Amino acid sequence: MTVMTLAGAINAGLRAALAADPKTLLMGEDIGALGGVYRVTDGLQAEFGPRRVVDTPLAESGILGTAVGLGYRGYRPVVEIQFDGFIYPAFDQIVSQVSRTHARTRGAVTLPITIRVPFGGGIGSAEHHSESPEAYFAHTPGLRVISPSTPQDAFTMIQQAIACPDPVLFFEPKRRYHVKGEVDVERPLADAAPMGGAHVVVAGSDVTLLAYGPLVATATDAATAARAEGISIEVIDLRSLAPLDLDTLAASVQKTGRLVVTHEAPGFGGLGAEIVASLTERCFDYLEHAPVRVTGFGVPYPPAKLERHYLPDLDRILDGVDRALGRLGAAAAPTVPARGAEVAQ
Amino acid sequence: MTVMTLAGAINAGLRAALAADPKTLLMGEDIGALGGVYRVTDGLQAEFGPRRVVDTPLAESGILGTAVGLGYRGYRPVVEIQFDGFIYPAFDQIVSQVSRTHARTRGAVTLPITIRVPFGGGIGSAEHHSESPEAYFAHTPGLRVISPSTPQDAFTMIQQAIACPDPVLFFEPKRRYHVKGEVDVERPLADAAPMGGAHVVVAGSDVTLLAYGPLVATATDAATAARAEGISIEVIDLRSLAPLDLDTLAASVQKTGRLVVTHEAPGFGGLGAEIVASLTERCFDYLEHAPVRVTGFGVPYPPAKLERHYLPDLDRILDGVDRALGRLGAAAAPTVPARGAEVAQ
Amino acid sequence: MLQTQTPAHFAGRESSTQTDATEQASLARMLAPSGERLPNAELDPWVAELDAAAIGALYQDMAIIRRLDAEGTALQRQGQIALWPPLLGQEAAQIGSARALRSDDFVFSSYREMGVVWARGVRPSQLNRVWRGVTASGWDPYEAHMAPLQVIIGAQTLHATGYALGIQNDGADAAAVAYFGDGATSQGDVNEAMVFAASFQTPVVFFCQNNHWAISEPVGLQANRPIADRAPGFGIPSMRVDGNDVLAVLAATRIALDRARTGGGPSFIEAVTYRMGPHTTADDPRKYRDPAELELWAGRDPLARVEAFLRNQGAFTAQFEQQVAEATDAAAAEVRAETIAIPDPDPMELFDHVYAEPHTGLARERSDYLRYLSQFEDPAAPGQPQQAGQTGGAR
Amino acid sequence: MLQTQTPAHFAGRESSTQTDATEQASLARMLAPSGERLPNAELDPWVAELDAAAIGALYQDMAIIRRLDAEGTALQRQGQIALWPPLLGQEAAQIGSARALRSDDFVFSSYREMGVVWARGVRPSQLNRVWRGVTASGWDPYEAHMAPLQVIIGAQTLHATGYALGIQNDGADAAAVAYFGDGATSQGDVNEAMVFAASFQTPVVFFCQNNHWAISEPVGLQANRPIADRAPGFGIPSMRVDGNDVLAVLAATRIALDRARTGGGPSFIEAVTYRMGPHTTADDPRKYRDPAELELWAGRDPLARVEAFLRNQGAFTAQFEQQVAEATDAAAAEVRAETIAIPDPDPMELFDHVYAEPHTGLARERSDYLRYLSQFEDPAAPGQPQQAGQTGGAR
Ligand SMILES: Cc1ncc(C[n+]2csc(CCOP(=O)(O)OP(=O)(O)O)c2C)c(N)n1
Ligand SMILES: Cc1ncc(C[n+]2csc(CCOP(=O)(O)OP(=O)(O)O)c2C)c(N)n1
Ligand SMILES: [Mg+2]
Ligand SMILES: [Mg+2]
Repeated sequence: MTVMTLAGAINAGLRAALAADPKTLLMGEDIGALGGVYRVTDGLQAEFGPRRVVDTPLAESGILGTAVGLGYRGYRPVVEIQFDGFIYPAFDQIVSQVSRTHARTRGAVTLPITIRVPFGGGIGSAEHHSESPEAYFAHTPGLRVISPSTPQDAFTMIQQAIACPDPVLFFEPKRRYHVKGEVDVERPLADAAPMGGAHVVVAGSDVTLLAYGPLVATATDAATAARAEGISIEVIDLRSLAPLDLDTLAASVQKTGRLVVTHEAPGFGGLGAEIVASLTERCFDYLEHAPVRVTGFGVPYPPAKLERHYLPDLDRILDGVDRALGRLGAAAAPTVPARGAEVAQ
Repeated sequence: MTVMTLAGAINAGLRAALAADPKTLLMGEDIGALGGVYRVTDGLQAEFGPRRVVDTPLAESGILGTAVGLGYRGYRPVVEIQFDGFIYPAFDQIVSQVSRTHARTRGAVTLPITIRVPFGGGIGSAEHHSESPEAYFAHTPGLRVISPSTPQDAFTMIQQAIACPDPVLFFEPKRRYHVKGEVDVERPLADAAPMGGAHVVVAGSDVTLLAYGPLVATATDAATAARAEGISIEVIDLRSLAPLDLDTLAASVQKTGRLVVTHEAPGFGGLGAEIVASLTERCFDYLEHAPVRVTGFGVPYPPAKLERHYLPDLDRILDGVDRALGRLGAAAAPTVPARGAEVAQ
Repeated sequence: MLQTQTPAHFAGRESSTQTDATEQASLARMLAPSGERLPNAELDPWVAELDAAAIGALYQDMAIIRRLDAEGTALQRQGQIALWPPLLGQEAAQIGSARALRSDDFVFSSYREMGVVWARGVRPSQLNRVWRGVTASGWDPYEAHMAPLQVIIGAQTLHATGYALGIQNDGADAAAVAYFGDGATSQGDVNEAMVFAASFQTPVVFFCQNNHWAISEPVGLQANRPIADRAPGFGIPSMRVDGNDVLAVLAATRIALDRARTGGGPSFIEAVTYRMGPHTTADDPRKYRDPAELELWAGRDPLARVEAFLRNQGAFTAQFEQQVAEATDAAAAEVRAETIAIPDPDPMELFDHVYAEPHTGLARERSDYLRYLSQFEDPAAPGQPQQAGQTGGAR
Repeated sequence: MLQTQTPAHFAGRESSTQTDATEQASLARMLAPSGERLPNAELDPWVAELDAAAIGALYQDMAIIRRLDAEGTALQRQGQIALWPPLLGQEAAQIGSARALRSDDFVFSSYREMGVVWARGVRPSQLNRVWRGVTASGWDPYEAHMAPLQVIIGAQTLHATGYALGIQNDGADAAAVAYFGDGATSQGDVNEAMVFAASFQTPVVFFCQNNHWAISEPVGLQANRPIADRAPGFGIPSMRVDGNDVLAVLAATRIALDRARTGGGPSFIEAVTYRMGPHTTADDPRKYRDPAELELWAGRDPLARVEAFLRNQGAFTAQFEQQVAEATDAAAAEVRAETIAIPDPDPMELFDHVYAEPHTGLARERSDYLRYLSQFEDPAAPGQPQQAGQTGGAR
């Protein structure tokens, strides 16, 4: 076991992947000598050379488009998008090319492309540096979307993403880059939990609380705070956003009968909507209360001085838990009628 | 009243908007002499000249980016994207610029840009010509997303979209372009129903069936077919996809207690997920059964010979209605436990 | 210091801001429309080994793809395929370039390159599986060394550049070739491809067929300078050739390929040609095109000039003509028979190959649909009958 | 026919494939680093009216923005703003170009153009509201005739092109100006902007500050030819000027603006300069940059040469020096006081201006949040305290 930051664990995972397969290469802006603006690729160009760790011209569509061509040639490109907000120029190549080439060629061409995206807010940054665009990709057939929340998962899952023959969006919770944790760097990848599975982080019985990436820690804190009030929250880290590990999630909801989902992205059409819809389909008869979403608002990510009002935090998550428990959260009164309430039509 | 096709009604609406405001202009590929590949802009360049109906170079990001600049200058650009699948190169300009400029400038700059997108499948076309990308835009704060299903709505709503100071995605159900209907071209726009409101197309009492764009007609056919079996379906045409007219939708679900949503886009993370989630939040105590989604699958839009298997049709919608009624639809058995069923954990 | 100012262009619908005469005069050419062999010091060495038989083979290729092209249109009219994008007029550009390639070079093309597909050894009916709506890709890219036709304008130029970067990393001497149109040059992707190719000096050939039109838009709307002028600004050498001259196209492509193979980096070829047909079978060029332009270009036919040349050489014999006729007839009969016989895909193919590894979400959808289908006696029954071309857009 | 081949570039980290000497020799220049006034037949007429006082005013502008830039870095260190992108070294490029503009011209800039913001008459503290994280836009674009700083690299070049198309439609004689960096030239958007501008002949000036770096990437990674060479291929006249020479920049911009105003269409200016500081306060250039390069460019300081010139003219008097010192001190004191006094925004501003018309969905979220906030005694209480720069990326 080694203690690493989450960023350091990704770095170690990338190093292991580069060492394991000469066809693996990293591409992106400023990932070479600088080691990326978050230093996630620090030292890798020095170690593997500029043909394995490639500084590209400043053009995201160009990066993804050339990655597609490299994939055709048998390479395994790992692309860094410098910040979440800069992935959109590559949207066409991701949605129309990366995601579809395997289906288009009836399986003849695999594109094992990993797209690393530092995502999410809470870092006091400028416009376009704090986005949570995961729902766009989760809705896109042909892609897999995952997000680690701990150094151990960061280390393991980046390697699993790279090893996966399908294209994978790897969303890195950038405000947790400096969080430290123990990482078992020796365990063979084959022994690790599959990247598609959710993890129960805190076991509980009253409410199921689902989170991923940066909010797993917040959700865990919420569970701790709630325990003091006698509420037992089961916190699950999704880890895989697409596909969802519905078996694990449904088992929890069938146990607790109550569901809260939280993410930073705007609620409308966000991943929470899919989770609520599919778990309602699966667990309708077990639900004691309408599932609750605690998310960012339907606004462009705000300036730094306002982001703490935008981001779901401990209080807002606990408010959501209250609502799921039928204890009228302040925000919920008008839109969610209390269970059994008579509402005139 | 004049009888028009849906495409003709959009043409008439565009003509009216061009005539009403000299700052309105149309931009796109092949919209001038050709009148667009679907002839929706037929005759407009001849009538208003090449500065009002502008054939642009072949670059969608360029079209949207110049539309932003024209908006800054006080123009009201109406952009045609030739086919749904060609909107992705413009994704960055739409998501990072068009949608955010009003918020970014604290209201100083309005961008009344309308983006017309012929969308959906069922026309036996080649790759990238049958997409339903509406969920990407519905999830994007700052945009409005609407879709007409009748010639009358096409005529009215395109003018409302253009008049709206906010950017509007206007999704045109291309496989219904040739459907004919009566259009009141005389009624002042101010007297028309607002573009944000849903319409009850068929009143009913057993199940609420929500559709938009190309599937409204299919949903209506389903209601007719179900009536013969003694099932009363209330069909609602969403018309506005973002925001949703939740008051109208919730009123129906509170009446029927059962909900089916259908769209062509893949189900996972599609608009149906948001509809199910938000109506479950609002109507939990009225729901007799888990809401049901009848959608496209999580695959790239298939080749023409397979599209009838991909697209929700009458039978699949009726199967969904059956499931919502608790009559086990064939497809539903394993994932949706029947109401009250005991399921081992 | 300041470069010359270019003429204003706004509403002009002329097909180029250059006059036709200026444009024609700017082209590298080896065969005049009359069939006269024009000496060209730069190009001649690159096709020096071609004897009359070899040139006859190029002619036969062009004759065959012209015929396959006509069959494509006919098959569409007869409802056997849903759409066809004619290549009529572009036979020399496609055969000249594709016949310069080695089998280990890799092609990333657009949708109109049936001639290239032919030259890569793909059975024409394999291509027609795509236009019939049976599959998105009619062949194994690794067998043909050619990616599926690309519909998103310009996207494939980046794929070629990336593939070429892979070739370079491998230390191989192959090349990647990107085919695209004049309209495509406006797309950001094509320009980014030039940036990446120049920066990495990848062995890629950008082959632009300037057929003067992008659906209804004349090339002058995309560019008010010759398209070949753009590449040098990116640091990529370029050449403008008569795209209706199969020898010049072959020679230019060989030069570019040789540069690619020997570490010289990317090249850009503008093959100036003309789209003699509609954009696709769904298009009606009368809405936007002056018939006089067609007539002008009919006089520059890519096959006629080779025929005249071979005749001058005494090589266009009755026997040769007979051989060509037989080969084209055979190809036509074959593609027709094979196309008509293409079976419909199995419904469950819908779910195949979306992922290379099992995907729990899609597996669920698949099994649900299978169960749904099992309700029907005829598994092909569900769904309203598909109506190809129902709305008739010029796709 | 074939253009010259360009040198291979792959892993090279040199800041340009041109040598420094070749590059310097290629620049249009009016003021040598020594302060010597170099005659330039093409440029001279465009700044002929400038007397020593006018040149002194340009110097004062540059001195003020240099000071404001230093204050920006200081304010960031003191935690008053979250981030600062220094313009040190680019004063002449920004002042020379911005002072050529009329008030009715419209600017679309990138994030480093504080000097342009200053020249548009915006109070520097208005800009600092952005870097303090209070707002995405510190001024009314229609008052300043300048859009908010653009963060998405290259996107604003299309906005300028569209705005210029509007000017053209209006029959006005104003111009739009797009500011962007050398790195930005790789983006598809910038190339599409050139395509659109050339096609429509819009009155737009593309002003590229080639400061040799895009964060850690040398310009040679983006382009292996001078950036100014790219525009002519699109049909856009271009000029490469010494970006550290305020007179040459002013003259070149005037030429381009004059062309724009008189129907001559777009122009492209490459101002060759150097980013003397880090990319932003979050960056550490020691990871990637040779200090010798800095030293070289320190000898080409944009202010020093104007000072030397004015001294030669006897115009750099003690009184002038005093005036400049007072103006810079005043600007510094003002920006500092005003920045520190910027109040935090009201929480409910979160929901403002997303839509111009009422939006039912957002109205619901707003009222829910208002109700939620009302639970707290202190409405500023909710939320974990924001931690600016917590993770310290070189944003
Ligand atoms: C990104 C994108 N935008 C628009 C289209 C629609 N479209 C198909 S072909 C075409 C014209 C292409 O012209 P050109 O590149 O000259 O090729 P040509 O058809 O002449 O071979 C257009 C606009 C598309 N396929 N992809
Ligand atoms: C689309 C996009 N990709 C990446 C970034 C991250 N980024 C910010 S500045 C920068 C370098 C820009 O270099 P250049 O255009 O030369 O401008 P300079 O910083 O030198 O002024 C990068 C890569 C961004 N802001 N937008
Ligand atoms: Mg063309
Ligand atoms: Mg720079």
